[in-house]
Amino acid sequence: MKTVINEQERRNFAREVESKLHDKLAKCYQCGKCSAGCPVNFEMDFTPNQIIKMTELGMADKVLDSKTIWLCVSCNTCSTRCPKGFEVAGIMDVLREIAVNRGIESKTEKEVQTFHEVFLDNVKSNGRIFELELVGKYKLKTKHLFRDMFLAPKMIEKGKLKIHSDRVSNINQIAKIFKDFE
Amino acid sequence: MARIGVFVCWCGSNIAGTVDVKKVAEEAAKIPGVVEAVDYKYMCSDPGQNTLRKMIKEKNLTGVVLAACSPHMHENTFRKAAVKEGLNPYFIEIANIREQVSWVHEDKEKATGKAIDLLKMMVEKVKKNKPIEDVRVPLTKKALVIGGGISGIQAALDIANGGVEVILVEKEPSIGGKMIQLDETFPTLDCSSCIMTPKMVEVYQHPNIKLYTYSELEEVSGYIGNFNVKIKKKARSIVEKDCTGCGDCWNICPMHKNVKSEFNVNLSERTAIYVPFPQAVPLIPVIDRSVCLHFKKGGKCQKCYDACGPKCINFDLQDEIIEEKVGAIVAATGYDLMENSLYGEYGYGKFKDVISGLQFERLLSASGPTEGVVKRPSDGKTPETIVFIQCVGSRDPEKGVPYCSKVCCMYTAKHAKLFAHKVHGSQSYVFYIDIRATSKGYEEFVRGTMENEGAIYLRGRVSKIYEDNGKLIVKGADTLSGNQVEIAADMVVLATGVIPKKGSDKMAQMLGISYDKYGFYTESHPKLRPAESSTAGIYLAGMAQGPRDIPESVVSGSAAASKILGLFSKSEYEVEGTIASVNKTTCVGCFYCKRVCAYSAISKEEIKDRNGNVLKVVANVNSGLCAGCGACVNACFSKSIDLKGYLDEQIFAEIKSLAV
Amino acid sequence: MKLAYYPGCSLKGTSFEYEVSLLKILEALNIEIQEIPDWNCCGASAAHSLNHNLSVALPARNLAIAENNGFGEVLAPCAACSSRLKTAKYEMGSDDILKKKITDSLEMPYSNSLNISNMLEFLINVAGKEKIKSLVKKPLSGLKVASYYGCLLVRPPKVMKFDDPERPVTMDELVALTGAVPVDYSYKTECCGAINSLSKPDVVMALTGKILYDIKEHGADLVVVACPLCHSNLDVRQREIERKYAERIGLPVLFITELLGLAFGFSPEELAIGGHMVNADKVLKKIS
Amino acid sequence: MENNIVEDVQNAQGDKEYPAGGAKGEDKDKEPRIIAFVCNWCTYNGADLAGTSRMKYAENVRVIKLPCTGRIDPLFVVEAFKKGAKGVLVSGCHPGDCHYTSGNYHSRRKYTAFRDLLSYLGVDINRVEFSWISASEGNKWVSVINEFTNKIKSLPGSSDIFSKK
Amino acid sequence: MEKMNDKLQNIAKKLLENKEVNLIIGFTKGSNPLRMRSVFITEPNDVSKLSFNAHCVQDLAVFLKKPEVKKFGKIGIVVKGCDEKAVNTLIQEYQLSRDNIKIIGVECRGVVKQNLADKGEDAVKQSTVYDKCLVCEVHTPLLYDELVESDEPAFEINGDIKPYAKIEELDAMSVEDRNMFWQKEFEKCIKCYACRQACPLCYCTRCIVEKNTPQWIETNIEETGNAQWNMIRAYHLSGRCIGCGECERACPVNIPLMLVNEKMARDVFEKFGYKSGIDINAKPVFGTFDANDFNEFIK
Repeated sequence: MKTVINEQERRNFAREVESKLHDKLAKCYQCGKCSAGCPVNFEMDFTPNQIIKMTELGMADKVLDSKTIWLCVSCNTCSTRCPKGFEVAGIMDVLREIAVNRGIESKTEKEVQTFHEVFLDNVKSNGRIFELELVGKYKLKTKHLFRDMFLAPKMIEKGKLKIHSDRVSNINQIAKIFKDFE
Repeated sequence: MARIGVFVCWCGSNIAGTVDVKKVAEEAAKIPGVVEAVDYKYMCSDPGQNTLRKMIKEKNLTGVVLAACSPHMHENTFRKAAVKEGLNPYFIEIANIREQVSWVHEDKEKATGKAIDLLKMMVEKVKKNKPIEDVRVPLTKKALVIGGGISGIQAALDIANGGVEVILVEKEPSIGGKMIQLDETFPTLDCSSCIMTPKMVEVYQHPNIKLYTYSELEEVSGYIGNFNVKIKKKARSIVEKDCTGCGDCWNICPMHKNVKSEFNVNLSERTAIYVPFPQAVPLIPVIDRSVCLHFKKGGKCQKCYDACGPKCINFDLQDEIIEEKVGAIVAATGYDLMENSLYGEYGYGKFKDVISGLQFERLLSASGPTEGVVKRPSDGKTPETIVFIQCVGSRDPEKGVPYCSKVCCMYTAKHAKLFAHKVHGSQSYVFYIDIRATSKGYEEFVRGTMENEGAIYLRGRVSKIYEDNGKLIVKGADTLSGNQVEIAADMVVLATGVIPKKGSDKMAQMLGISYDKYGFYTESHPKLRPAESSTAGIYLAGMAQGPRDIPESVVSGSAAASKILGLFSKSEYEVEGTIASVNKTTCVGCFYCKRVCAYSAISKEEIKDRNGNVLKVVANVNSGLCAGCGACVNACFSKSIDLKGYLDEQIFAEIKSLAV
Repeated sequence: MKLAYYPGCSLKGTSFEYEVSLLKILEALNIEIQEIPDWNCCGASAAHSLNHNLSVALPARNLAIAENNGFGEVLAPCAACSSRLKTAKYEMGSDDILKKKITDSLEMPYSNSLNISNMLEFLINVAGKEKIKSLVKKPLSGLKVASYYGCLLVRPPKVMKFDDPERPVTMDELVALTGAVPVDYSYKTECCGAINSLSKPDVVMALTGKILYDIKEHGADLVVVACPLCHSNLDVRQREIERKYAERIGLPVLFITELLGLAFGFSPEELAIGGHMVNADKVLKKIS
Repeated sequence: MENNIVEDVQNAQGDKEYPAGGAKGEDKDKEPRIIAFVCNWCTYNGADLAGTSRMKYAENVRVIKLPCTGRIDPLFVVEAFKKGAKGVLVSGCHPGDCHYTSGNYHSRRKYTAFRDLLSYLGVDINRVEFSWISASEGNKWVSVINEFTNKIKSLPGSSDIFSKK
Repeated sequence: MEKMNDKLQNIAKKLLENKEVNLIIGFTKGSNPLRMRSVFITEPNDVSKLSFNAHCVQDLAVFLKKPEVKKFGKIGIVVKGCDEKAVNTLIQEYQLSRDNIKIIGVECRGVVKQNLADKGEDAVKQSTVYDKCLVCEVHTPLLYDELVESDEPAFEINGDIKPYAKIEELDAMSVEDRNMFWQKEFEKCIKCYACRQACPLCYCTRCIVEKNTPQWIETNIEETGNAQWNMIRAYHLSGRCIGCGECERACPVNIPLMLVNEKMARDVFEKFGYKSGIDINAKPVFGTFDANDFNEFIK
């Protein structure tokens, strides 16, 4: 578990995260309240407070390839209870974004990453979510073709899955938003 | 016409080595108004001072300038010498040609030139000097102590033992403060009441102490040596002098349910007529009119009245206002604990077995609601596992306060220790962030709790508490192992942070002392004047200043007392005469001066005509309070306020002397 | 004031029951709403997970359209949508540069003035408790109802500014108005894991299972929610959870609008309660 | 010992003539006059410390002592300029250390606005310097004086609205 | 307009009749219809003199500092939003008691520049009003006892005219150029003190310029003294000036005084987040401090 700190890299990474987060990593005093209340902590490889410290120490490789950042369900329990008002959930967003920008594919939590990507593709092409297409594409990409399969017929029967998509009519504007911010 | 004498000191070679002192004296003699200019080897020596005195007398000098070392060295020496010849001491000015010239410059020519400049500045200044009389303030040698907790008690006793009269005002029906609610005290584990009650009794019996309990400060005016205070003595409904404290009244009171005992922090009930605890001082009950049936039901119930042998219950008693004049005040108003209900995630108020540290003290105490047996408030069962959570509200800028409450680490360690002593085979878990145990014997104490009593310390906070089948499921983090832990506890004790007593900001405003953003009173200087408030004559003690433990509170009480005894050792209080004064003719009453005055030394004064009609309102400087900083002078647009000794005119003269 | 309605994708798809019941009770309350013209997906959790700016820009388009159509108040019944809209408003309110970038991209003027309400806020503030109470024709006496708030209605408090984040009461108050008995339990604001429903089903089932079994233990007859994602996890995945933990739950999960609808006297059919995966018939017999 | 000193002094005095009034005379353009308004408790003591430590610094500064930064009226700066000072230094206790608790805070506010005003009216703001120098910062006093003196010397001989034509 | 005048007169009448005030200071039509002047009314029957229009330029709050006016005790005053801020500041600075003043606020849509009005200009638009009207945030007064709403529409601002544009220009100049600019302006000063007389906030009974021990400001008419006078006045108004522009209007030699006052107001707001005349209970910016105040210029 030894880490040799490279000062320049440490600063660069910490600064990048801080500027995107609009918050200071040094605010965290490692009380662990975020980790204690995290509902998905049991699956994580690093606790949220460890992620914060590791980011401060510039351990970009470990942090950006951690399970933690993809397992976070953005429930905001951590940020809400943080005694220092640190954006704990926010740093997970920032780290995910940096990971994607750096082209890092999560080794362990590929599904989560893929789901988000497929979801955004769906928004990009329709402006709204077409659930059947979303599920289909996701399953095709992850090859989890049969997972949850038993739910589908009943959902269609109940009218929960629509066969046709509802598109935004001014789809050009959606395309522009994606172009401007992607 | 000014008659200025100039004395240039050589300071051996210290000055004369770099500055041509003869030349300086020669140049000085040419300045208009200078009647004599001499140089001398050591001006501060006896012969030097004698030369000065002789010259003042012979030449009938109206002002003296010494070109010598820093005024911080010998200004006083020369002033004293001048006074002996009948010259007002403020007619002595010093041109600092040693620290500012000879010691810091090497070029003799330039150094001499600068020395002449500095001398000229002072000559011009002294020409504009005016005599200043130091202000003498009479002292009323009586002290007021606000707050009857341990620090207030200590202050009162020390002052009283020094032979000075003390008035002690306590808001609650009994003195004793928070300390009397504690069980045993860290790190020695001596019982709080055992060491506290003798002191309380001593206060009660002391011939120099006048005790007003169930009383509040209503108004304060005046200044050091001369405060006028009004104390509201709330109606106890008891004729105090007749009461024997026998208890017949509170034993018969029918209101013995639903009124929570403040002393036992809501863990037990009390009657409507009650003493807060059996060792109360004075042992005189009080009727809580908000719950008493007599007051609520239109006088129907008077069971206590009937039971009272000496017939000292009087339902008609009213609040009384008592006026006192005192010379000094100690503000020892103490502290409160933070509201635990801020933390919804901990379920305080929802789960009966989540309690505060002070409640746990009461459960441990032999005089408490369970007579010292640790029992759960929910079902009376003895808990086997207790989780202690530190830093509840402390170090939490989001929901609580950012500062450390200082005592929680220690009292939690004490709680865990006492719990282990009382319940064999029990287990404590303590969630902490850092352990702060820095006084004598403290670190050893905490280590003992871990190593000898088996308390398990986990470094991390608790996020949430659930109830499950009569157990409290505590979900916390252990950041050292990097794990999320769940502990099934029987009871949870929150180490709640310390905040200033409710209303301490109002109290500070009434006293005219400054306080920080939390409401803690601020010291005059954080290091060198920790016992003094920002206002002369008002001293601070105890937790009202900030979190501190019992020994520190006692020390601060004694410190305040010794300051007051020192103050009262003189017959009058002397203030340097270099204070602000107002030109009331031109003052227009905008009171910017009042706004910037850190000493509340400026008040509004009404100027009236013969018929008593207010013509205008102007600023007035209270010489007892003014510290002479001059901030008011800067604040004044019309230049209607000036600072004696540093008049605008004098500063201008100094600048002008430098005109190039 | 004109009230804008932002349905979001779920209400037009998997949670159509929510919209049906919502429209019914608004009709009863005599409140008129208008769908934001040509609204788009708020980006839900995917956008903020991958691209912060996009996560503000997508909801901003809806807000800008609503504002330019003269609306002052938006109802976003989906807790996730309301959270994204509120977050977008918050972010643009605190980051002028981002706001400018977004308005430039949208090519629409935008002043960030709209008030955004989630379903519960809307019912309490716009409809009002008095009015709701007055419309209760068929009190649901005897029914024990657990309110499940989840995350997005209350967290983070500085953005949502709604109820107590640790001990919320709004939904319980609404339940009480219907004559049903609110049931208190431990996991009211615990997360169901919604956003990873498809990608981490095991995790989600563990989280959702904990909540459902706790509600069951506290003796509730049914659960009410105000979020389609919560509903999906609690309702759609309930059978699977029962199978995984081999213990029956059988808790119907209703939208708060459906519960109010029942109390207002609408039939389960009118409220599309049949659209749920867990059958509510048995429980509803208790009140009929 | 003492004799030596006296001798030294006498030798040093010699017959040299010093220009009357010190820095006056033809050198005055080369050696700009700097007036320092300092508080009695921190900066004045800091300057004394520089002296007792025998640190050396530029001779240009003339110190005017006031009780507190709170007493140093911004208008003194104007007066100093009018009387020919090329630079003005204002120095007092660090924030939080004011002997009178808040004098420096009040002054800081005023000087913030006053500087803006001066600059806006065409006064080279480089000519006014502010510093917090504590009683223990003799070295800081020296460096502030030296740096400020150098800065003043480097400034073009600009005129300002307060100097007579 | 007529509706406004009616309402104004009714309010004034009621206040006088009920003895709520002893004097009302307001506007009345002058000899020239495009010049409004001040009027002092003590009799309910005289209220018909009261009138308001876009030529009511003067800040009547200036009269509140006069002893002749103070004598009346309870006073009612007609104020536009900008002028009302002067009333607020006077209350803040204890020159006026809130209990003794009835503020009759008029909603103002902007006032026409006097020089244009004198040429017959009557229309309120961005090219005819004072710069202060272009930056005005208080078309409706902040504090009032009675309010007379305007029945005129707000004029349009399309950004073509940049109010106080010279400030940015000056900011961008070199120190020497700024020095030149102001030297030229202050050269004109004849020390008539009209600026001071017109200012509602210059209420000192003995002005600093009249103090001679020491002499803060040279009284003879020479540039140094002139510059010093103008700079000290600006310094004394920093954080206080409410931007009514009366000083500049009163200046017989047309020194652009508002360029200084407006600049200082902007700086004070930027550095301390304070705007003057907004809140009668606020602490004046130079009567208080914050431990975290701007510190960057201090070594």
